[in-house]
Amino acid sequence: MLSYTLRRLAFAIPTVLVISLIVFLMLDMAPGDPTGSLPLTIPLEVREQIRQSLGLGDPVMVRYFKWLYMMCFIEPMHILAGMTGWDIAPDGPRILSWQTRSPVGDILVQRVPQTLWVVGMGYLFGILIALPIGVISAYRQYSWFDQVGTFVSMIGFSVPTFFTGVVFILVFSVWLGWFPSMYDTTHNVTNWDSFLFQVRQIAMPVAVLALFNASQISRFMRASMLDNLNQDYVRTARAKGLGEKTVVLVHVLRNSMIPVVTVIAIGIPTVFTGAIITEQIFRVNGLGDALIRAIYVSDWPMVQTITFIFAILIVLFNLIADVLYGILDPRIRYD
Amino acid sequence: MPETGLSVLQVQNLKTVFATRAGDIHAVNSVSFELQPGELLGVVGESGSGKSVTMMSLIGLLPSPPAEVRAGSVQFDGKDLLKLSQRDLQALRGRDIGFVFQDPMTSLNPVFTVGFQIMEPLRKHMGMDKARARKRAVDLLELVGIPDASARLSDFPHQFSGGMRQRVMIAIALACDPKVLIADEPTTALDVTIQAQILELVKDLRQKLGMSIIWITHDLGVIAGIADRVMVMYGGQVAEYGPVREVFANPAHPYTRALMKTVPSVRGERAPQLNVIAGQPPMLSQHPTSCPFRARCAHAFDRCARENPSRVVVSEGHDTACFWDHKTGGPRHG
Amino acid sequence: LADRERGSSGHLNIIYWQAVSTMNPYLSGGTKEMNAASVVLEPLARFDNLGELTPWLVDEIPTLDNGGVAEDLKSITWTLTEGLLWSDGSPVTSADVVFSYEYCTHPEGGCSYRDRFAGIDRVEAVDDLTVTVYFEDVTPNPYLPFVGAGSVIIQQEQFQDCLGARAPECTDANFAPIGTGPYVVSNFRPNDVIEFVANENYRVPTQPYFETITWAGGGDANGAARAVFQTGEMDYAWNLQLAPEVIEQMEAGGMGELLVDFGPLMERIELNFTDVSPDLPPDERGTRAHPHPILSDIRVREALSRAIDRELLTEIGFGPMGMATCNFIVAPPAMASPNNDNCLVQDIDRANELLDEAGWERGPDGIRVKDGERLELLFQTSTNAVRQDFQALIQADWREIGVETRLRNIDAGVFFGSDPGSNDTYLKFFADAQMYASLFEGTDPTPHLEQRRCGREPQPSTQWQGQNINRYCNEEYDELWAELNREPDPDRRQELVIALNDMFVQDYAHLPLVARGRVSAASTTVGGIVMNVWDSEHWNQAEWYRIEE
Amino acid sequence: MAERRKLVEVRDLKMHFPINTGILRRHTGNIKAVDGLSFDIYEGETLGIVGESGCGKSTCGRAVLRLYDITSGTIKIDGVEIGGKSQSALRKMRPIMQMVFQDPQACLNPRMTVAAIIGEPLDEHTDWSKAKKLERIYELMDAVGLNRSFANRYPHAFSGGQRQRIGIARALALNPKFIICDEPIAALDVSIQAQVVNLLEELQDRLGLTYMFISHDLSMVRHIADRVAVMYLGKIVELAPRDALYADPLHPYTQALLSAVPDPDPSVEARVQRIILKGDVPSPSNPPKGCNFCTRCPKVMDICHQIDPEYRELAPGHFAACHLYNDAGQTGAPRTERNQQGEDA
Amino acid sequence: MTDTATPPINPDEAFRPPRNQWWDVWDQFKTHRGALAGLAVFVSIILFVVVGPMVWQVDPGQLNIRMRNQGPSLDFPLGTDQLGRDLLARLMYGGRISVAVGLVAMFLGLVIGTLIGVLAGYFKLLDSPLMRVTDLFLALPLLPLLLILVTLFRDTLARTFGESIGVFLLICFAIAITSWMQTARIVRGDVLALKEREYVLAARSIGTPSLRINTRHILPNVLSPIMVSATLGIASAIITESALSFLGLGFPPDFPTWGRILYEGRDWIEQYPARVVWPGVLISLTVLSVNYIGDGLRDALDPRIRGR
Ligand SMILES: Nc1ncnc2c1ncn2[C@@H]1O[C@H](COP(=O)(O)OP(=O)(O)OP(=O)(O)O)[C@@H](O)[C@H]1O
Ligand SMILES: Nc1ncnc2c1ncn2[C@@H]1O[C@H](COP(=O)(O)OP(=O)(O)OP(=O)(O)O)[C@@H](O)[C@H]1O
Ligand SMILES: [Mg+2]
Ligand SMILES: [Mg+2]
Ligand code: NI
Repeated sequence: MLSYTLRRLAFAIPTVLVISLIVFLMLDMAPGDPTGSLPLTIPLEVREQIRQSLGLGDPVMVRYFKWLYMMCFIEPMHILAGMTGWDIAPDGPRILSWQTRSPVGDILVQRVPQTLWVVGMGYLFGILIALPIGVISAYRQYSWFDQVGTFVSMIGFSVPTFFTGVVFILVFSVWLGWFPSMYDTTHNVTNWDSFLFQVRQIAMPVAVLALFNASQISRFMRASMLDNLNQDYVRTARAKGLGEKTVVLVHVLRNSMIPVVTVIAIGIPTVFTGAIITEQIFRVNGLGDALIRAIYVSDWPMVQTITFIFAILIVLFNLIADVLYGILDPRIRYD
Repeated sequence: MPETGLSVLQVQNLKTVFATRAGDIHAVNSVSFELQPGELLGVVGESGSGKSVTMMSLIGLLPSPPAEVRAGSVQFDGKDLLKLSQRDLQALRGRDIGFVFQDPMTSLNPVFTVGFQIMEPLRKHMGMDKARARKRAVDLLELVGIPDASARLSDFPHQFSGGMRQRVMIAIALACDPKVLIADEPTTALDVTIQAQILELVKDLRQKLGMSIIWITHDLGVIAGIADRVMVMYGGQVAEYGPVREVFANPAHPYTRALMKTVPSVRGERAPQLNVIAGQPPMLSQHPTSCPFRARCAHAFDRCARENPSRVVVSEGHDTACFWDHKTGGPRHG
Repeated sequence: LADRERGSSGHLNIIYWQAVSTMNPYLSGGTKEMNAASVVLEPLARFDNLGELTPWLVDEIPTLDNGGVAEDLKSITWTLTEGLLWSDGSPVTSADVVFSYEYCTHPEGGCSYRDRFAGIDRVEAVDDLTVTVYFEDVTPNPYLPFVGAGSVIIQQEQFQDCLGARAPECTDANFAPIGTGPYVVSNFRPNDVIEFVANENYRVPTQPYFETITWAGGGDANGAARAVFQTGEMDYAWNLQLAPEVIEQMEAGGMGELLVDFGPLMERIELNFTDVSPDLPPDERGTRAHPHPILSDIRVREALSRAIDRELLTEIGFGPMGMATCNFIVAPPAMASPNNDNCLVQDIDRANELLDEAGWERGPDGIRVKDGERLELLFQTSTNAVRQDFQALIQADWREIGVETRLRNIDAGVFFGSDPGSNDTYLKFFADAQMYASLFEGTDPTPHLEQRRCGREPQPSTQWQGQNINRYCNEEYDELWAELNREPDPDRRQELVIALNDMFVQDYAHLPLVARGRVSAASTTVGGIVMNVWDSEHWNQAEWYRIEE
Repeated sequence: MAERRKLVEVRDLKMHFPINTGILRRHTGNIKAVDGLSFDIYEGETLGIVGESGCGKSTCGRAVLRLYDITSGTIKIDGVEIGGKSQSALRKMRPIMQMVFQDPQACLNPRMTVAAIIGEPLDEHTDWSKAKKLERIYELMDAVGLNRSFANRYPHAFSGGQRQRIGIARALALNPKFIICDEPIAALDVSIQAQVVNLLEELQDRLGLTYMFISHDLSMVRHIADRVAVMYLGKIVELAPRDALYADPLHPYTQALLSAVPDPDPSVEARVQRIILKGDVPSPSNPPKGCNFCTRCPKVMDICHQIDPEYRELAPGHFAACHLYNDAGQTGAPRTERNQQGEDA
Repeated sequence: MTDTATPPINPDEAFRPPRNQWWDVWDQFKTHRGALAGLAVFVSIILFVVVGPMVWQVDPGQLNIRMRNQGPSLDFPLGTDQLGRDLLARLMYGGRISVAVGLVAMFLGLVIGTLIGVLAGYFKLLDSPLMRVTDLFLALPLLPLLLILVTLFRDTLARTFGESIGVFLLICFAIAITSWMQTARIVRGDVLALKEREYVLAARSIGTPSLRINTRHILPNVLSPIMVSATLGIASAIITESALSFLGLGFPPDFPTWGRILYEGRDWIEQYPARVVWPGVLISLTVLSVNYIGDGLRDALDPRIRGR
């Protein structure tokens, strides 16, 4: 298993590099223009100068390797320095966002907390809701609970989050005034009250995302439980005199979780690119927001960097999913 | 009909039906038998004759739906198992009645260690703590003949060979020293040398622990070797029931007779051709109103198509459900 | 009023749904960045809400009369107010002004407001408080450099290592510039949130009234409006591009009010004078070598203009936030031509007549045909809900006079980009008509009018760069513009602007639609806000205060 | 016997499944599922292969048909060497050699009708018309005793015995000469086992087929096979004509195997003396040094732990690999004589 | 004969030459109530968008400025939008595109995903490269990719196929190329398990070449995960299409697809919720009905369930 993991890791590095190169070339080809979002009053000569100052004069491969060097060495050191306070940040240019003219790494570091709070929680709660729903729907297949569950999850999947989000805001912020409609990214949790405020401000976006995520995951959970409920070992467990709870929650669940856990693991990278629409509706300026804004203004260094991190996460979590599979299911051997 | 006596388990008129989309399947019809203390009852019969379903009905292990126990009573320890609540049944399963399932490959949970699975009933029924349960698990594994038992507790089922898995299943069933052990084709998947090891073990256990055993198999050789009494099932019904020597020596039911003839042997004369029972097993889609074996029976006559024969005693403790009298070679009277 | 003190109003919440990406306006050029920076960084003089020049860091506006502007119109001398301090307590000197010029004109710096300093020969510090700007040429309007929110003074001390290529690397300075304005940045997160605290060294001792400001960014226009009008979470929301009914309904709650004022921003349709048929060779497509087969005829252009119901467009798209117009230059009011009101009323009959005259006959399906060719136009614009509604309305109007319109909407980033590789940019204009809005900075439309001069059109040889988007070409116009560019007399300039406007508009070279107001929303609990379309909306931020009940 | 034609000749067949470990996927070991088998099968005869679960019987069968890419050795079928042929080249040979699989449920695609399953080889190797194929399918169904009306049913609707018949019909479709039956009866109950075995025998009589019959049921093998090979851990430990083997097993493993078979007669059962083997089968990836059986052998000697016994012909047609018979004068010698006497029984 | 193993032989069935197995599928499908309801709804939706405009002959682009933002009335059964266009007509007309794009893009995506999944699962050598390609596509930022596709291909496609078909193909292709990855992963996982099945080995022993092993034995058995992907795929294709059109990468703005109507209604959610609810309901209904059809089909395609 260890060697399998190491081998996969060794392959992961070239994979990520190739992905980053392809993305870089693709962005270079894309028709957007970093000066496209500037007011039309700015004359074209000035625009051209701005483009030159962004380094667009260099050939694309030169830019790529510069970026790669900065991405793989300088940025991590700076982020590490920022987190630990050590004085290890190397000199030399960092990856600068074309739009904000500031290091991309710093912006990403700023945005991770919101993303984790909101999108991460949304995912987490989605899972927490989905699992029991999936388990019960399968255990009582074709009961009214199951039927309603199917219906709701299909609706949850096909109704866009901007609809649910706006409805939530109207009901809970405008009419009832329970929750703030806008997320305060500067809020720090220091004590109980501030924690309560944090809970209130993430309540709605988390609810919206949780509904969406739960819809998908509960389907997987249900299918997987159904596969396992009829297995022979379930009968063995019953024959041992174990209670239904133990039978379902220990024996069946553990087996059913195997595919679900991998589905969940593969879904985690998407947490990091955020839930763009939900972030926008609730003004949660997370990574998703950073990405979409960067795309709109053709801020390619930003897009490239986020994509790169995303690619790493995807490759990594695919690997984790496979390894988890092996750990959860002792029958699987990787060699 | 089995005589009533000091039996551990007494089954009367058990009737189990599977309600499926395509209609009911009458898998078990009016099955009655009893089990004496320390006795080994062998159950044989063709595939699909309801052996497994009968046994699982006893302690409510059939998936419901589709399974439904429609009638009958199962007396165990002064209680009717069919009327017990789910909770009481759970307390009884594993502690008083152990069950070994037909397919050892899939009957163990693949993601838990063997040790965990053996210790589970110990901790639940005997209230043992972890350490004591572990010790007992080691003893059990040694009892069923798995070498290096304490090390193997932390292995997963897939790391065991088929024969070892079957022995683990037996260990689990024996964990709480049950009064009754039901073993459903425990050796069918194994090769003969390992089967022989297990048969030895069972004989041993019976002597040591004095438990009653129900042993389901197709293999008449196995029955001949270990059983005290035998029950032959056909089409969801008991075709013949009696002491093993008596039944093997004087099979009363045409199905039993045919069955005996199909088996080749490693010893003695080699027959040029195997005997077969022509025809197909019955469909079980309706409540039987006629003899289920009549379409394949060499001695069938009118009455067989009109009436479902009930069990008649042919000699001491030996009964059969047939209108044909093997002694006279003609229809039975009464 | 007398008891208002610095900081007495407490905290102010501002929401910019298009978030601010940097605090250095020179490195961004966006209006939102300019607005945010304007509460920290200030110019020497700015325009007030009426468009009048107002001294800001100086005591008076230099003019010919007071000798501040040289007789030869080639230099202007500014004198800083005495005792001005940067927010870090150091004095503001003329060297800072000179440095600001150097910073923005550095060839590698990529300064967005470089054009403000165009035509300058040099900037000299005469003494600590006096600075003179020398122009290369006669400059009748010398009030571009250091005037208005786009041309602010930055501190030399802070930015001196940030010249040229190093400009973007000074992240700390770019995110928290030291300024003379009423507020100081205490926390800046790009594209997210800015926190300001009052500047202790601000020159007016009682101001600013608000102690702190949270300047939130992100979300969407709807949410921003809702936060002001419905939940009261925000006190001020910028740039609410929403349907009039939506705003009206929200405003009805009474928690906030809409602030609208009209500047030079105008929504228009450009008509293409060149043929953009894909069958043409790539280096000739969309150039003056091939005049447009349909739109070269002024009668067609006029018909298209007359068929449009501008009042209706305004009502549907902007409501109180727009005004139908037929002018190219719509503001300042004095420069808006009074001669072109004829197009305000839709005149289908006249339009039909014109097309009949031009030889376009109605075909069986109602679409006009001439020489076997259908009167069919491709009409493109950027993606934006109001513009798509406009497209639909105009399509219907034109359909009525027998013109078939194919619509296309393009992502704004691509449409307004200048990538020569993309065929979808407004510069390439590979369509027959396109719609967008444009404006000019300050109050002087000269550079704006210059755009329509012959030879300034985008073409293959210039990598499709150029500002004469519709490839208009009229010698008379060019001559008249040259005259304007030399004329110092304000009255005469005004006449010339109107004449140029009329010439362009009456040629139906493009079709003005709606003069768009700047739209923001303010909570009813905030006072002192004065909407300004000529400068930053936050030009008088120091004077905003909380209304106590 | 010798004058009969050899249809299948297998020499030193090895099938090792590689175990790769390490970052570089270095090949660090082998599962020696089949480790040096040599045997012949004569035209028209049935070779039985017995042995316990996991000893490599199925692997051997599949390797002989080249369903695996073998590690080494030669396989000659009908005079054609197929050991090294590519899969596409083998395609033409397929009609000659067919296989009936161990698990009748698993080897039938649950989504195909019986007609489609039986017709698949026809689709692949003939260009007959639809009607002609259908004709042949019905013919095959008749041959294996399936009612024609079952043609449109799916495998799940059949009993185990019927499913096995479908598998047999599929194997017969192209008129093969050689069929490998991989435990065709293991999954069936007694009465159905008998049906299948009878069917196989009848087909052999009618069509002159050659079988390799893999099973762990010694009584069935005794019934059907002409010669029997006993495998243990990837090797043949004993190969002999059927009666010779059953009457006088030489190898201790064979002896244990035969003694372990229960007898359906309770009176016989009570008398039988069993050799109960102790311990478990070693792993094929790490076989013991010396004789593979030395860990469980009741007659184990020192030499067994050192040297792998040679596979030798101890009597005409009777091969075994055991040290017991390697030195003349040992306990094994008289048995060999006895065996010779019983040869033509 | 009632108690032999085989059910009473139906005289029609006996000796009937093997018929196309899709008949069996249909027979079984008919017994699945949910699936039938789903099919009925789906057919109604198709009728609604195909036949609807012929019955309700209102031009979806017709502006009635004086009748803006009306509620339901006889003239406008579902009311009008902010330009006074009839919502019913727009939904019917727009549904054609949405449903067509949903189906075609989903289908294309499934084909690509299945192909990659099968190749990766079946051929060991291709597994790793293809899965890395899948990773690549998962990581690619969607929007720039679509922008490039549009820039590169729109004009060419428009010239060869005409504007609307060109755009249609482009959109379907763009959605497909960015949505196949999930399917590929799932299919690969199943194929990995399936190819070890004995009946695949059996097919090899018969001499069936790889291609037909895949089409005949493997593909039909991965149908059920594919069916799930199809259900989810239709929903996301419809939504993605609207996002594309909305960004100006898709259909011209006068094509009222469901997604676009939904997006446009978004700002008016408070004033005129019906404008969001109707297209939302239609999309959900389509997805739900496809889901139930998928369920039924999955059951029907599985002969083991069929018998029950
Ligand atoms: N879950 C079920 N649903 C429907 N019918 C069932 C179910 N389980 C068993 N049956 C039917 O009940 C009958 C008896 O089955 P049972 O498993 O008891 O046979 P058996 O005698 O144990 O056979 P074997 O020797 O093959 O184990 C069979 O006809 C079978 O088809
Ligand atoms: N594809 C494979 N990869 C690795 N090992 C394999 C493979 N196939 C079989 N083996 C191993 O080879 C050995 C022989 O397996 P095989 O299936 O031939 O046994 P068998 O004699 O047919 O047993 P059974 O009676 O259970 O069918 C086993 O240890 C098995 O684990
Ligand atoms: Mg059974
Ligand atoms: Mg095998
Ligand atoms: Ni490992």
